[in-house]
Amino acid sequence: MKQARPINLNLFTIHFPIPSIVSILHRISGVLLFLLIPFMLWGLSLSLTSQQDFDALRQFFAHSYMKFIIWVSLAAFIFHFVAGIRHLLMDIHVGETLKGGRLTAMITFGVSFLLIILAGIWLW
Amino acid sequence: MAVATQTFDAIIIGGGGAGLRASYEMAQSGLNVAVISKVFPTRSHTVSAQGGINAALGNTDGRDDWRWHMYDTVKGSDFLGDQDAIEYMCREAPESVYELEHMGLPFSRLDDGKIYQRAFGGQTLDFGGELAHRTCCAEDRTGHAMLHTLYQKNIEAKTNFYNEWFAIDLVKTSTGIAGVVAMNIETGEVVYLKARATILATGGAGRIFQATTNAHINTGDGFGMVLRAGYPLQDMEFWQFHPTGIAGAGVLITEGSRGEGGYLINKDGERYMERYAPHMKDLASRDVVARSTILEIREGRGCGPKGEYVLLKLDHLGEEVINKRLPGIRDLSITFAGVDPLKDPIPVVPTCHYLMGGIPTNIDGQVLTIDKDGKDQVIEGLYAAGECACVSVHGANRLGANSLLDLIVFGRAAGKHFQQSVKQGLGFREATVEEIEKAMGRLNRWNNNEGGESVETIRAELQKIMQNDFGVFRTAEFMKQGFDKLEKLQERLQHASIKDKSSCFNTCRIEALELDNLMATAIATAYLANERTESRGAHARVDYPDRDDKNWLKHTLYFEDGRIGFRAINMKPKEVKPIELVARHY
Amino acid sequence: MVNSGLRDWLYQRVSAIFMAVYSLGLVVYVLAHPDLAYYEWHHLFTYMSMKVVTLLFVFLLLIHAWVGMWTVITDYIKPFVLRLMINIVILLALVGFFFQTILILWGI
Amino acid sequence: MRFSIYRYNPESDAAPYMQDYDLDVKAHECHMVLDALIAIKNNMDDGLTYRRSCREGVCGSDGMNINGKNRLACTTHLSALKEPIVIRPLPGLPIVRDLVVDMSQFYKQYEKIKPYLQNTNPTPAKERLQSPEERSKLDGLYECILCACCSTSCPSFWWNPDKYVGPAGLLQAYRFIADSRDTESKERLSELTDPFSVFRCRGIMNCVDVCPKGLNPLKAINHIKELMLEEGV
Repeated sequence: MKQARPINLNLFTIHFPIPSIVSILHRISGVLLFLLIPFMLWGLSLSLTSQQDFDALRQFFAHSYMKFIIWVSLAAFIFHFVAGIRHLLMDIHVGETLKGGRLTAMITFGVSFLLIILAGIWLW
Repeated sequence: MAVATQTFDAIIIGGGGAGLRASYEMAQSGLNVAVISKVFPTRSHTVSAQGGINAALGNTDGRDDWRWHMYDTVKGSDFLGDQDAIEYMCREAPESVYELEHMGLPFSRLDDGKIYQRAFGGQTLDFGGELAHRTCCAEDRTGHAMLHTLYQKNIEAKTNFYNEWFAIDLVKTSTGIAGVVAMNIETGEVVYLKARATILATGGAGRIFQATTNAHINTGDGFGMVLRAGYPLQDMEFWQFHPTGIAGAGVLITEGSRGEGGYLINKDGERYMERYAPHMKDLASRDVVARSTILEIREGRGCGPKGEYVLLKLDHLGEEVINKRLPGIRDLSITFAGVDPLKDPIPVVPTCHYLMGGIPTNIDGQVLTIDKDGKDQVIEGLYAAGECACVSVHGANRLGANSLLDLIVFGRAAGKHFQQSVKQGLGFREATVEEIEKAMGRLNRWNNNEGGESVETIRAELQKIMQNDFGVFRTAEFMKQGFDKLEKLQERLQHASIKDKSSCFNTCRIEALELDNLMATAIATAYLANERTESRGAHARVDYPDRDDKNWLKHTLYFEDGRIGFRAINMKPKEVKPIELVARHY
Repeated sequence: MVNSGLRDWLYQRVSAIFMAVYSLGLVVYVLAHPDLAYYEWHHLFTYMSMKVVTLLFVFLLLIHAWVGMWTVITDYIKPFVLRLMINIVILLALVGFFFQTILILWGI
Repeated sequence: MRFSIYRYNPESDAAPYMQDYDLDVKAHECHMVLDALIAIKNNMDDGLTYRRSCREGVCGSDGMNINGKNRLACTTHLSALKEPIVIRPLPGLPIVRDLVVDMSQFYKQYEKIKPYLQNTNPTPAKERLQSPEERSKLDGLYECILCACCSTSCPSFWWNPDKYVGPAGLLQAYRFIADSRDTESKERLSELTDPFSVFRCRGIMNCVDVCPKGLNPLKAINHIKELMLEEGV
């Protein structure tokens, strides 16, 4: 009569504090960046091949929907970058306490948000 | 019906301090031992002990002597303690504490690296001289630190653990105890655990009272088992009320808080213990402080809107002492009283805390009964240690921080004695099918009863009777009433039933089985409290206010069939001169 | 496939620091050249030092990505064969990226 | 007050479900969540199953997920919670019945780190000396009550309960590494260098957020990593 025991792991019923949200976004942005590697290499290749290819690339990037995609990619990069710095700081015992961790998590969000907006302004 | 059998050299019932100290002693020497515990071992009530463990190390004072410790303990016991046992405990204390230190217990330290020792109630130098600092501690979490350390060492020693197993009853043969019938709470499976010896380490039974510092699990399971096996309990009238349980919550505030310099005040802000115990003041022994506090409240000097409690003042100790020595009670106070002791005093009230009596044993932990002529008789294959045992080292009143010591010293002693016995050929006893089935009797009753009153109804009533009629101050009139009510309740219990009869983790059934044990403990208490017509230690009778050494310098015994017996007090320590009877003043 | 958590952890950090510095440098360069022309951009990559540093960047990126992806995959993909296949694909892709980078940089 | 409680009895239920109870908490003098659970069991539904022992926050029996956060029922004030109070078992561990989870995986990880003092030097006649400074390194570590609130709030433990030691186990690992009386620190460290035992910690601090004793496993884990680096580099 031994049936498999259920497990309570409905993520929607569990409260996640800010530092854990930073962490999961760090992970998601990381995977996204991995998936972008081929495009990055493609762009790099094209930009260095010839004047024509370089211009074609510029043209291509000038489309507004492409700008949006680039902006999202930049956002992923920025967030991954800032949250990564938070990680490195934590390794040297900065922001290890509950209060400290929450604070650095909020700073991470704040700084990333600002930089992502700036990146948008720069793009457009 | 055949019951599955599993065999071990020894079965320890209870995974608290005494049980784990005993199992460690045995497992370390290569014996095949099993601890069965109704909770995961670190959930046992030892975990709640705060203040510390006494041992005459002399680390803080620079001098101490186990004989002084012995003197304090005998006096604290109001001379009901057995002096040979107290001598043994106090003499073994330093080594037992050093052993714990070697096992890894994180004791608080002095600047020279030795174990820190604090002052505690009733502890003196030079046979009643100045206050002694004898209590070794790990901040105010000594029991927690001790229990975890012991559990950890048992992991290392590869003790077998039957966690969340409930002992139903001892299996009794014509020649002694052959083991125990126990139930796996998770599956409801019942197994006969057979052993050369069974060691009871089931702790106290504070849950017979409404207001208690005890955990929900302290239901006197060992007492019920021993009584049902036809053996006696001893000195069950002696229940200690701790002076400082948080009012309303029952949560303990350690005596260590007074050892560090805290004191009690009434509604006028008066430090009233100066009146009751001019020498030791707030560090008089617990029965004295508890009684004085009840008197203050009764005479209208209690605090709060209803004048129901007194206040424990700690703020003058300063942030450093409180955070360094008493961080745990600060947390408890904030959580359960809504008071930060750094700023405000804590509302406290005397609360049932500890049973001095229990299963009579000798110094080796072997359980005793008396024969027809009243002579001590060892029960083969049965040991007891810890709060459930009555060696008796606490007599009529236990000194603070002697409880953890009792666990360690006698858990170890039982383990050592058992090892010796195995070497000398202690064998297994063969139980018949009937004998095993007898031990399952009450489980069958609960499984079959239908339509009776609920466990909660009877338990609540039991606790109310004990609280009202067998509290700090007792009189024949109230106790008689209480006793009659208890007898009727006991009859009703036979017909009580549980609705939930499932097998998987049925806590309802466990609470029912525990209720049998609570009832047995309460009845034993009621019998013996009625019997003893004197006031001694924690047993304070309004109608017999004085100690009566002529008639009552003896242990009382209670058997399940209502028989009462007596045992002489041991006044013959082996190495030192007996401590003479004196009136107790602090 | 990976047996020292300490080494991975260290690689992750060291690569992160290098990549952070490199990308910051690149960002500063791009910001400093608002209308970046092909010849400037192309010229930048003709320096051997730039080629080496960029190749190193990509190499560390691949290590960083490998450790990260391996962690993610082992967290969420429980069937062994599937996990092994995905890991092999990722590893092959990363190695491929590395050689592609060499071709790009030394093709200039 | 309304309570919504996770129910599952393998003998009668095909799947877990949530059951609502309306309890008059004033009439039953309930202050803490545990008081309410006891009142429900005693007066409304004797089949409701949970663990409890000390009811003062030191035994660690009654860890459960209350309004989305892991905490001890006995030290969680009802007054601090939003209604309805949703009570679920600790996440990520198999459910035995109702709020009772099978903790064996959690205990296994604890045992894995050899949670006992090891000292190969001859045993002295008295105590091993330890200065107050050395002793203070154990503060914030030895107080753990093994309630599992931390480990069962940790996604890394959810995904790898068999390989990742988890915050509770690692806190204890460091408790012995940091003890001046333990002679096996190097051994202990070298047994943890695989990619899972310690390094699954992503520093998300859910453990610190939920610990009912206010302990900080993350800090301990970072210390372990640092010591490994010192040993290994």
